[in-house]
Amino acid sequence: MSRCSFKAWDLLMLLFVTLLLFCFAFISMEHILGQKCIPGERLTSVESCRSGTGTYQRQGYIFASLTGVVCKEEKETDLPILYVASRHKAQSVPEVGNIVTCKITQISSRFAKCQITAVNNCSLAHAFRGMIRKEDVRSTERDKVEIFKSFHPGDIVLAKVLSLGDAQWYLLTTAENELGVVVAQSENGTPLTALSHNEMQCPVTHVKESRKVARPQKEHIGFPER
Amino acid sequence: MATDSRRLAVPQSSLDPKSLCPAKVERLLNDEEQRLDGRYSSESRGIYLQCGTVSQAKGSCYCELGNTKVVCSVYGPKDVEHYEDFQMEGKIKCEFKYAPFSCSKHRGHIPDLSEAEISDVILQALTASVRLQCYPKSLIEVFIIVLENDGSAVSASITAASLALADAGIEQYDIVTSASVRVYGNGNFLEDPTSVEEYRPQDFDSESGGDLNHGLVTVALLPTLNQVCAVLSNGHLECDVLVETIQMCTSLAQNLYTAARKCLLSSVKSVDQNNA
Amino acid sequence: MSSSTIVIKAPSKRRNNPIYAHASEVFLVTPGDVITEDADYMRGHGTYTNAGDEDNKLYASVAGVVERINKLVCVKALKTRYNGEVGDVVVGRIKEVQQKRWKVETNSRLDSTLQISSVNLPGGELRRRSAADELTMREYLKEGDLISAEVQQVHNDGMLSLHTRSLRYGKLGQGCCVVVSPSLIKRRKNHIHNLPCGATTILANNGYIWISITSGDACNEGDGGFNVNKEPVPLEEREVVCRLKNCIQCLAKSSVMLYDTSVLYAYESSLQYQVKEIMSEKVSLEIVNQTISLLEREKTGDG
Amino acid sequence: MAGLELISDQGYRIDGRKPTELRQIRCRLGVFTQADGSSYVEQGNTKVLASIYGPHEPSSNMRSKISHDKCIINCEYSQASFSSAERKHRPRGDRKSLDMAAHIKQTFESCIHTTLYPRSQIDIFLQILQSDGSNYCACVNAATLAIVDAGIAMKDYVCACSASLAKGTTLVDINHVEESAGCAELSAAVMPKLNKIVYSELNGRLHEDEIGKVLDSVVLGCNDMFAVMERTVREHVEETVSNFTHS
Amino acid sequence: MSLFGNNLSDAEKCFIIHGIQDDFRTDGRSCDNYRTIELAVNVLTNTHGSSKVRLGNTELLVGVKVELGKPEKATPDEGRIEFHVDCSPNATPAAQRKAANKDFVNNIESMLVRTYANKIAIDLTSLCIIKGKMCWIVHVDVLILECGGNILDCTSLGVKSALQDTGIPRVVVKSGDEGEEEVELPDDPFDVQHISVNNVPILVTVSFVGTRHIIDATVEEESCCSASVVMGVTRRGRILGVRKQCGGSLNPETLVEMLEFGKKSGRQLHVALDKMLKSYEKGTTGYL
Repeated sequence: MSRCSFKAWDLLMLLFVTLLLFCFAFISMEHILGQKCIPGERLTSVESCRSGTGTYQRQGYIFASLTGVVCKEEKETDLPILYVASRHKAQSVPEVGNIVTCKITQISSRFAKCQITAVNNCSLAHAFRGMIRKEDVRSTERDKVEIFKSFHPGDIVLAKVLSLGDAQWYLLTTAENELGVVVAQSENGTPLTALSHNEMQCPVTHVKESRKVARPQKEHIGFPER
Repeated sequence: MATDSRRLAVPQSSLDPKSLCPAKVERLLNDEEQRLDGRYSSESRGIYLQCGTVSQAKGSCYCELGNTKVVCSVYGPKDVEHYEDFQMEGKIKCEFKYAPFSCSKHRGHIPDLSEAEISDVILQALTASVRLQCYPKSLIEVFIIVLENDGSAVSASITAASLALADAGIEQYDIVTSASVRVYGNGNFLEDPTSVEEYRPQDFDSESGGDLNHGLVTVALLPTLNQVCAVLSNGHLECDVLVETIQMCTSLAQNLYTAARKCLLSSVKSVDQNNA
Repeated sequence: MSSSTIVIKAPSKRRNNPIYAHASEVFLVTPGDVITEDADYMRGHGTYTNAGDEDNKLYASVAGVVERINKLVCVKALKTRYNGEVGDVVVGRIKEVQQKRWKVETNSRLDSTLQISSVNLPGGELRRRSAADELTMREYLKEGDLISAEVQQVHNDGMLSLHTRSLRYGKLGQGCCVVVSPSLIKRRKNHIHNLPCGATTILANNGYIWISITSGDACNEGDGGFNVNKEPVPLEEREVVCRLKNCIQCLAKSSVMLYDTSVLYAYESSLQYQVKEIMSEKVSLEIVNQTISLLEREKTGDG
Repeated sequence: MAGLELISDQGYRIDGRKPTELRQIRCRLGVFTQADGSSYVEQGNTKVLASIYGPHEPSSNMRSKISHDKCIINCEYSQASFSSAERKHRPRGDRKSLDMAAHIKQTFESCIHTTLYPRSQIDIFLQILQSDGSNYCACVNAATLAIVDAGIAMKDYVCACSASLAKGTTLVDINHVEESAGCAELSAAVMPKLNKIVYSELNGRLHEDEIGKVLDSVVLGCNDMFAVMERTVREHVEETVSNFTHS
Repeated sequence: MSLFGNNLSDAEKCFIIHGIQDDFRTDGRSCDNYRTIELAVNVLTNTHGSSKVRLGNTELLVGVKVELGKPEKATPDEGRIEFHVDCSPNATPAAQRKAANKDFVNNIESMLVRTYANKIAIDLTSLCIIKGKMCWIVHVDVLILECGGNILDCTSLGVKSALQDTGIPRVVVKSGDEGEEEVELPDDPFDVQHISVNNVPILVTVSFVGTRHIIDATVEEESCCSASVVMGVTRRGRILGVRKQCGGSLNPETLVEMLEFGKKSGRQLHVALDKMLKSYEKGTTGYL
């Protein structure tokens, strides 16, 4: 008698635990949104959503890896993405495909070296070394590019990260219209204004200098309201 | 050790008056189980943690464990030196230093052997917790200064370092909390020892049974993942006594988790104010 | 020998190998010795002539055996770095990933290069090298990876450029690598052997010997051999690989020429011992002597 | 004269040797597995370990010195802290060892066929285990054996010996006591078969007509040294070649 | 702690890790096997004690020299033991880079200091000559000649055999003219006293690779080890110092297992070493 009841009792216990687990996984999804979390805290199970920035997956659960507020980004096609919004900007290291702002430090016949100072328009605490190769300056007639006709030391350039490059620098490209020189200074220091996609002019001396100019994007142009 | 010419060194032949009459400490634990500072053997000192104390650092943390005061500052992912070779995973550089005025004996300005060893142990503990693959080709620098050393400076520094990394927005699998225990004869375990209670071989004479089962054990732990990421012990311990002490340290470190969590969450709360 | 006994012994008196009777008629030279004085010879490796004296004496520049192949006189040193020739089979380790090429460590004077154009990328050979390939080079081969390749060209300063444009070459999978002196590897027609005992060995000319299990699946034509299976190797095959590795290390220590027959003989004579005993002093000597006697019999047998 | 008690009146030196007698030399090749070439030389109580790496791709810090037509030799000499009588911790970069390394580098630059290895680098590492005088000479002999073991092309052996003058008689292969006795000491490196002096160094003052005598005894010492080294190399080569040609 | 950057490919690491799972390593050893150890004592004549150890292809020399010196203020009746480790460039060219070499050397030196900084390892009071004025300072210098993995175990074997071989001249204290004690060295160089080494610790490194822990890891195995524990074990199985290395983390049960395993192997090492040192006949020097 005791043997079989022992088995029934055991079955009952098992059922109860799975139920608890299931509902815990289900409820937990809603109650943690907007909650504050610290690295290592378990947020939800993997079935309910995917892990975004500031979280990581381990043994079927999503854990927080940053200190901040848990938020969810709805995705119609797939599971929502869970991420942690921390007081720091999301980006601290340039990744492939980011749009970076960099300052040209040195140019040679084959490449231009630059300091990456901001990634996806949030500034970096410490600058990273980048390099724009001759064949990555322009997408049209790539081989007839002259570096000194495209960049000058001191120019501020918008570029896209092509690859992690090697130990010394990241590999950047300005081969799209929106990428290229954004702010340049003439010899006497006055900022140049953009004339065309490859020319800039000094408002004071009207001297034309050739640069690989970035096409100003609509949202950046402030049309003077009447 | 190379003396640093820029600073006014203590005159070589000078003598710390305290060392002339070393206070011979007979018993750290009197009969009704109380220690010199009145605590019971299984009672830790109060811990005070405060993030964001160093303004120019990316992240920082100030930790007070009784009179032990530690400041840790983290400088965010920066470009690795040019001569290093390519690494997909980030690199951490950690420097642990006692301030020259922090201990009873004047310490030099250049890190000596024991400080280099502790820096290495803290580095290993932090490497276990930081998600280095999110920071390819970059270097994270952690600087720890002990302002006043009144015992378990190492465990306070490890906890402070991990909180500073979290404060700096560096991705971590889990924060690291650490605790140390002094084994004082068989059966007595003094939690969170002060500097007087730390193990010093010269307090024992070899005739009276030597220093069997005397030693200091420090353990660093990933609390939620329940993984040990640093162990450091000295003194003369039997194997099972050592195992028991390590288990005690892990449970102590586990209790620190709530205090660490409160400190980190307080820095997040300030985020809502300036967002709103 | 019970499993965990620890062997601590005094350093063995360096035994020198048994010197065979007829070692004397072999012409040994040391640096600075005069080899010949008559004029009609062609200067090969390991020799030099002094521009100064006019009676064009030929001196030896390394210590080793003089080899005369009709007109060519050269001295073969025992331990040298690998100087490559076109068509040599080579095993190398990727040292650095650069813009359009990989730097490969091949135990030679200079690091060899593997151009991205001389590699089979996934999707067959004819694919043109696009800029995208250059960016994802690290997915194909990264630092530390072992590759088998062939020497395509030797530059004037001795730098080798390699290629892996055939199914036999590519990234190497699970197995272990032993480094010996290149002069121990006998130059044969074929350097990749599928040994009967179930292991594949590549006795590369540059002294890197790769031993792995005979992977039945030759399925990786499509992807240029870049993804490698990582499931655990069963224990018996692992034993074969490790036994071969220890045997090769024994032969190399007593500088016996390495080629498929000598390795096989050593493997057979090592079967009676446990794998971990092979490296001990007396057992390795025993194996080497047995191998030499077997080779001797084979040479006199059909010699 | 300082050299008085160096030689007893029966003409024997402090350690019982005759003035023209070298200390006992024992050497062996192929001591390490990881190095390309290695050797161990004992000259009396001076014990030296030499290991050669190369010719290989120049390391990153040497990249500035690459020459396109010949190889660069990088030499490093270090003395163990327990090597001399009183324990002295010598950090690697101190002036004396840099000095010695420069001398050895100079010696071997003229003897190795550097043009055969363009744009590459050869590392010579020397470690003094025990120093009892004539460290330079023992290092040169050990480095020569290690280079032969590494199979690097060289014009000829380089054997080095030292000699000093005491009471008119020249003492060959001087030990630490004779070295610190203060009289002049001439050490030279010689290519025995080509009979060329590659490097020579004189500390202290020697009268003009005695230099010839001391130099002859040094060259004589080098030839004896060469005989021992030659025998060792031949034995080593015979030993390895017997299996080599046989298999 | 694979300092000299011999980075293996992932496939080779896989092969090694799976091998360790099957308790069959690439050189045939099982997880608790040591490689053969070659040990020679009294190899350097101008030291008071010396030893040469070769474990697999890790090779190092330990020289011990004793000096007269003043005892520390805090411990007037005790002598001192000082460790110094040097990595000879022969080991590998990478040893030339100052920073990497310094960390590697500090690692060993600090572990030796940690395990000898107690009452039991060396009886320091026997080194005292005149209380507060004069004592013996024992300088232990380790010179690493070749790196083949498992440096710490090899170093501690060398240090224990060198200390046992050390002969400290038997010093006679005579009262000098104005009551000053004077120290007189014995004229016969062989009239020496030996340090007792039966409580000297041996360092044991237990590395955790994949899912098992192994002993005596080669350089390749060290590069795929996630965490390792170094501990100083005395002959009677007491633990004199523990430190976890390499940046991985361990769950507490495996840490306890590794400590037990290390203690067992440490005691076996002691037994084997003492047997060998007793039966060691002088004369066979290291290299010839």
